[in-house]
Amino acid sequence: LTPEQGTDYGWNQQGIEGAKAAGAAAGVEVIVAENLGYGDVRPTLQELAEDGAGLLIAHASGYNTAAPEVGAQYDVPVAVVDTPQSLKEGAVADYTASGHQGAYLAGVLAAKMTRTGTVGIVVSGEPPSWNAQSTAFAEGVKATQPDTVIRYAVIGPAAYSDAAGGKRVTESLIAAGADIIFGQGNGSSFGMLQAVETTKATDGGKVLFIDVIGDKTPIDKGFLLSSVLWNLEPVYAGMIADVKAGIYGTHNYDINLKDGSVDLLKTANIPDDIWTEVQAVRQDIIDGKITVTPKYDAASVHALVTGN
Amino acid sequence: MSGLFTDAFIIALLAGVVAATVPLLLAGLGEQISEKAGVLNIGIEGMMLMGAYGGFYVAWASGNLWLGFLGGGIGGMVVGALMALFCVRMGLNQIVVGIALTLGAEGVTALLHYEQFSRLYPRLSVMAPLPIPGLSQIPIVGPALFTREPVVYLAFALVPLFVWLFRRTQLGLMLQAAGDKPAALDTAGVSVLKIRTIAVLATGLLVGFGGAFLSIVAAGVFVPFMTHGNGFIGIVLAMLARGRPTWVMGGALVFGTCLSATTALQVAGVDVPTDIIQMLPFVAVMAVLLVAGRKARLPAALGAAYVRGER
Amino acid sequence: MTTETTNLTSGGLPPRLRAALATAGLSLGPMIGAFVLSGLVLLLMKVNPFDYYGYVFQRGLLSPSGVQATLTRMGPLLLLAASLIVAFRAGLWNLGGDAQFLMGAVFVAAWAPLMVQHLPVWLVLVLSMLVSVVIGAIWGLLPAILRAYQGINEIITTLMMNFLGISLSSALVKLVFADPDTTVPQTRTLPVGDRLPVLFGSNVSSGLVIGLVVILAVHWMMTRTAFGLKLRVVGANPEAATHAGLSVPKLTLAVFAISAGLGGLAGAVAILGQYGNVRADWNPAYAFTIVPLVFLARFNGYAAIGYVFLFSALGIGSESAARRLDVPNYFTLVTVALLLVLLAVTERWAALRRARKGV
Amino acid sequence: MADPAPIIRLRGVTKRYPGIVANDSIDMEFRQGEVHVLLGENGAGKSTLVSMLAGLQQPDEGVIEVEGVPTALSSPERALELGISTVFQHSMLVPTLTLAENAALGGRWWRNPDRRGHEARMAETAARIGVVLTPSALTGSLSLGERQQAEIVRALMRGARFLILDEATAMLTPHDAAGLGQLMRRLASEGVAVVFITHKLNEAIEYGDRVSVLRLGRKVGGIAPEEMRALTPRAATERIVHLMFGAQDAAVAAVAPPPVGADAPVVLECLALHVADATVPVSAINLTVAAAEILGIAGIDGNGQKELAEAIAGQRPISSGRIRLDGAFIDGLDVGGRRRAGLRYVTDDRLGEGTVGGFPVSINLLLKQIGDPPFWQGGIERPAKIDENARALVKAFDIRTPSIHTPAGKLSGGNIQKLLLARELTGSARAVIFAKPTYGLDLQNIAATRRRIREAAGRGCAAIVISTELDELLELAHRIAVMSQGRIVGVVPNDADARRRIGELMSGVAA
Ligand SMILES: Nc1ncnc2c1ncn2[C@@H]1O[C@H](COP(=O)(O)OP(=O)(O)OP(=O)(O)O)[C@@H](O)[C@H]1O
Ligand SMILES: Nc1ncnc2c1ncn2[C@@H]1O[C@H](COP(=O)(O)OP(=O)(O)OP(=O)(O)O)[C@@H](O)[C@H]1O
Ligand SMILES: [Mg+2]
Ligand SMILES: [Mg+2]
Repeated sequence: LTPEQGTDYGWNQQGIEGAKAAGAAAGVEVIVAENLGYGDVRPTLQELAEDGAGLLIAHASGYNTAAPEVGAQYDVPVAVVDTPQSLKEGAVADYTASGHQGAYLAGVLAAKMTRTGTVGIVVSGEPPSWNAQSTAFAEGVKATQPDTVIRYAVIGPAAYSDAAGGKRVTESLIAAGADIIFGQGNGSSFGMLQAVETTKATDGGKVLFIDVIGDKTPIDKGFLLSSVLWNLEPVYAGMIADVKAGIYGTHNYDINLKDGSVDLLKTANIPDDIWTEVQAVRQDIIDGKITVTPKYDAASVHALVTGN
Repeated sequence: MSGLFTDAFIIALLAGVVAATVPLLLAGLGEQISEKAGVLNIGIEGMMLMGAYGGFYVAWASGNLWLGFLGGGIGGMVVGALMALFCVRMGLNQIVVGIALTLGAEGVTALLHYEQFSRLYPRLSVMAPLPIPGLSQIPIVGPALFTREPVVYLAFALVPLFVWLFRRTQLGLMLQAAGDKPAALDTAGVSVLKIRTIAVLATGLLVGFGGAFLSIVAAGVFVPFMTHGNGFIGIVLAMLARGRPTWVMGGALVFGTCLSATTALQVAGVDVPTDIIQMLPFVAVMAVLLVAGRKARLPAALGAAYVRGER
Repeated sequence: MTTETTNLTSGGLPPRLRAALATAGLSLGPMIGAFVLSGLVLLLMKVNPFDYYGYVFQRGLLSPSGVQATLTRMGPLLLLAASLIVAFRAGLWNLGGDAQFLMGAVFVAAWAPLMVQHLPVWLVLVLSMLVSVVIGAIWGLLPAILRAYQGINEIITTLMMNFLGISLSSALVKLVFADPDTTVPQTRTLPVGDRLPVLFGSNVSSGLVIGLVVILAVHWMMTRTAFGLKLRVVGANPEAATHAGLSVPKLTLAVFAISAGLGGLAGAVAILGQYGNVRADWNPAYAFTIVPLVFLARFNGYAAIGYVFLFSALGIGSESAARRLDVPNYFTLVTVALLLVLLAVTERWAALRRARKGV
Repeated sequence: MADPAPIIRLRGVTKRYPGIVANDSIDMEFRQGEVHVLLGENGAGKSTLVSMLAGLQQPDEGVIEVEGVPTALSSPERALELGISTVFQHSMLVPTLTLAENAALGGRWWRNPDRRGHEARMAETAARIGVVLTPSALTGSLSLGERQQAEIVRALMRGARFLILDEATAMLTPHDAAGLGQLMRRLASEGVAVVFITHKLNEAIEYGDRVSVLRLGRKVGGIAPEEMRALTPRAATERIVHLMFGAQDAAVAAVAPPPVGADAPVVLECLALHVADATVPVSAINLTVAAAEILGIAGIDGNGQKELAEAIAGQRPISSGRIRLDGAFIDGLDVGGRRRAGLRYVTDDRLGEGTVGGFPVSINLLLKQIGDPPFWQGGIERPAKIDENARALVKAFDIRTPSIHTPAGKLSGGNIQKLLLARELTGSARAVIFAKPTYGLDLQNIAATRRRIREAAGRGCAAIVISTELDELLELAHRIAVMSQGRIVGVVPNDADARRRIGELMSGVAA
């Protein structure tokens, strides 16, 4: 179940495609209920449970209360996000999908590539997984180029569809010197992309955009630097397997660089030498030489980007 | 902090103010006409969305941004025509129809977007700015305010036009009569239904332009629900302005400034929760009402359908 | 706006019966019309309308769990309808219901989960509802004062308080009432066991009962009591009310207190009965959808119950149908819009017919 | 005078409203150069007829011929085009526009309304008929009388050839009414066809060429011009009264008010009352009214009478001074408190504040007793009692309404007035303020109303009667105070010499 239509090159689309792929692989049927909004999702959960679903994947932190309750009621295992503590033998497991490791890499990449020494982060809200990626990105930048300036702006508390706001805010960041924008935000991210494509950096050069979750290459006009790709298929595949094996709910799931469920998109805009350097860092993370700890609260984001 | 407030940045902020103000201004002026004529037009969020979609679609299909604005105006007017038909001609409840039209427009535009654009998300080219000779040379202010898309100037030019319309023309009197005592207008030989219909269509046109501005200039893309409450703020502005176009502009500027200021603070690294900042304009207005406490008078017949000879 | 003239004096056959029949009659035609029109849209999208509406009815009206979901959803909606009936009959266009709802919800969600650890559940539930009423009323106070003592139109102020309240409630959830045990910005959760009891074994929350009782009580108050009549006089002609020696300011405050209080109560019932907690940026915008229904019901409680049921069922049913037939459920918005307009048409038509008959 | 073809002829015109036939197959002719007076009791259907001539309503049956041609007066616009100009019974001016702007209303939408020009033309037209008004004044700030004058002026400015005046003199002073009368004659002689609706027979006979009488929607007869000229005023009056009210004679002899004993206790006192008001500040009002005494307040409408009445009733804050009722100060109390103390106020603003138009007659009759037993028990309504009360009052005060459940707003002007009187004159009152109590009433109801006022006084309560009709005061009052520009310029006993002295006071001669 996803809150919005699965055509956003982002959270919803990845969730749905991942599930479909995993289902196809395991030969189980996948019913998609998309665009359910954040209002009252219980009736849909109940209906799916009644229709004999073997696993309910509630793909929005907003569903983390309703899903386990309905699951318990119909005793159907459910998967939720952003609430690890709700792990429950045979009933509930969490897959906190956060690309923080990938975001760290993106930070590294950005720090290496910025000409102006300023990078920007634009978000259309401050949900936990985005905060984690924002912080990781900032840490990546700092670790690589401590003197790089990071500019951070939120379009609005829940401006997910505010494309105009996305463009406006992004333009301000660019004017503030940023020549690389790390953007997170559903509908509004298209406004960010538009800003990147139509505005020159302060040094007169091109501004580049780092996306999250999805791969916007199909609609790119040559301004996409990279994207923190998620691939939820391994997660869902693992869940299905565990359900079959009857060990569901004994452990949570996550996405990481190691199993490739998180990765950084290589585009033509990335010079090979820099790419190899980034790959090195990637290896360090996998090997545990570098540990990126996710920070899910807005406060720690602000702490990192404030006062520079 | 150092070196953040460069000219470029300040210019961007000022430009942001304008970009955020124009849709509100158009929405507010549009609503104002309907309200003057006694039609409480709750449907302008819908008109705006339809304008945003129509504007984007035409601009994208024709590749001509100006045609796009035309399409936006027509899109808004289509919803306006429905409003006029249902509320003015048939006398249906204005709040019910207004909300229905908003919901309907949300649904229709989202569906159309889903069918057409949800795979490719086409984006438009930028509209070429038109520097105003002389003024555009002023440092900072010049590039920010006087090197803008022509539609921006047109939007602001509407304000004096409206002042003139309201104060210096028969239409101004007729609108006010239609809103304050329709029977008097009718017995003076002017069709109330005609005046109100004109008013509502004009609302649709203006608000449609506002929507088109959002999708064509402000965003360059169309995404579902992108008007994001602009229409409702427009309603508030129109009501607060008590018939004065100048006040609508003032209000729109306040809101636009607040939005841009939010960005400025965040970029400057000042840690203020966006929810709190979002409240500032409303808190400000409520405070003003509380202390100033001027009777915000609305047209006497606002919201009431007119039926000739009814006692 | 339109001031209603019916049900001012009783007599004749019981109004509940009349209203119920009227609603049924006046709803069927528009429903069929709306389904036909939106059916055409479906055809354009190459979806079989009969399948679609088959699923809608199947889910919304026939399947047990569907009906139960419908009934559960009705609880808070009925309370909001009651809140609006009081205000609208008194000629006060309270358009700030969503904020009043959210305020009530947020404070209850912050309060109840903590209290259940110390007090017996039933007591917590009762107290929570009181809290929500008070909070709602407080939120309604400012527009009330501005209207009562400075004559500032309440449509403006309630609209603005609505924007304010929606932002404030999510700010409160994030900054003040956030549940420390989760990274998700939401309040603590009231355990399922501690929520409003469900009705005999079903999934239907007893919020439904609360809603029904309250809206019927409100209807009775507005149509049968002196207090209700005073409110209606203020609504229909404030000058006459002043001339008749009624204290318009005091009555205005009373109306806002009741209306906003019920709005808050609706929030409490939603939390205590269904949701258990409030997430940041949560706003189901119930009041916004209820406003037109209350107008269509011509501020009549019984008719309002009918419409609320109709639209709850439609909402639940369409969600299911959209999923089964892979229609984006934006489509529901179109159906609702068509239905509202057609209902408004018949309502108008009925009014004209009444006028022709006299009274 | 020659007998030209009628400008407008009605053939079997019928208009129905829920529950009643307002106009029942009416045949009527309106001729050039004639003042055609329409008479009829309240609710007879006069205004309905007017609304059809003005294009506001369409006949259900019958035809309207304009110069012999059947014509659909489909809209006010059409009627105005044909030169039909109307002054309606209830004000048709936009309160938020100035008088001049109201006059300017209409024309090409992009045109400049030319305020200056209209102000000038309005002023001179007003001067022509000898009334003074400020064209630049905001309509909403003017008294009903002033608005009515403005509407007459506006109608004249349109240069109509067919002028309709629905109770245009209702709120004018005798002097202004006479002025209007002269004007009607002049217009007639200039070839205009005038339709004049009034409840004052003397006006009808003095200015009318032809009289038509409506009763219960039917035309029950009339007097042709030659007859009119032939009949003596006395005889004409009797004819008309007979037509209007059938057999019984309504010309009630004016009985002199019972004298007030010198020892009668003072009931109502105003002590140095001041009321701040933008338009008419009321200042230094000192009045005392004794038990069983009727005090008349004369004066041209808009000289502070309304403000004073509202201040006493508690609807308008007083800036200084005190009010005493039966020796107790009541200026601290609110409207309701003063009412409970025994003070009543019969407003002249029937539709504005007197009634709730959308509510049924039965409720409007109890508007000031909501919650009181026996109609409400413990705050819960007792429909039977409420209806019972309504039926009784409708009968007692002869309120013409289809049903007690009919929304009060649908009653005719006069019947709404009766409703107010019925409401205020029942129950016990210590002091009653009547504002234009009989304006818009027909002869019978005027007589009945005046009788009731006397009875009220007879029961020992103090009455203040505000009226622009001097004759009314001379018939009713013991003493008459004259009000001008917010002050009481003098109080005279109602003796043989009263008329002259009041005239002097009004015209601002010696005090
Ligand atoms: N209180 C009002 N109600 C209705 N319309 C108004 C009101 N005030 C102004 N208007 C209309 O708005 C037009 C524009 O007014 P403007 O922007 O000049 O405000 P303003 O000059 O401050 O108003 P004012 O003239 O009342 O001071 C005026 O010409 C008038 O037609
Ligand atoms: N719009 C209307 N709807 C319903 N009934 C109406 C309407 N207009 C007039 N009536 C009814 O028609 C009848 C005639 O009303 P009308 O106003 O013509 O009387 P009138 O002769 O002008 O009385 P008055 O001298 O009191 O003004 C009355 O019973 C009135 O209640
Ligand atoms: Mg009349
Ligand atoms: Mg009358």
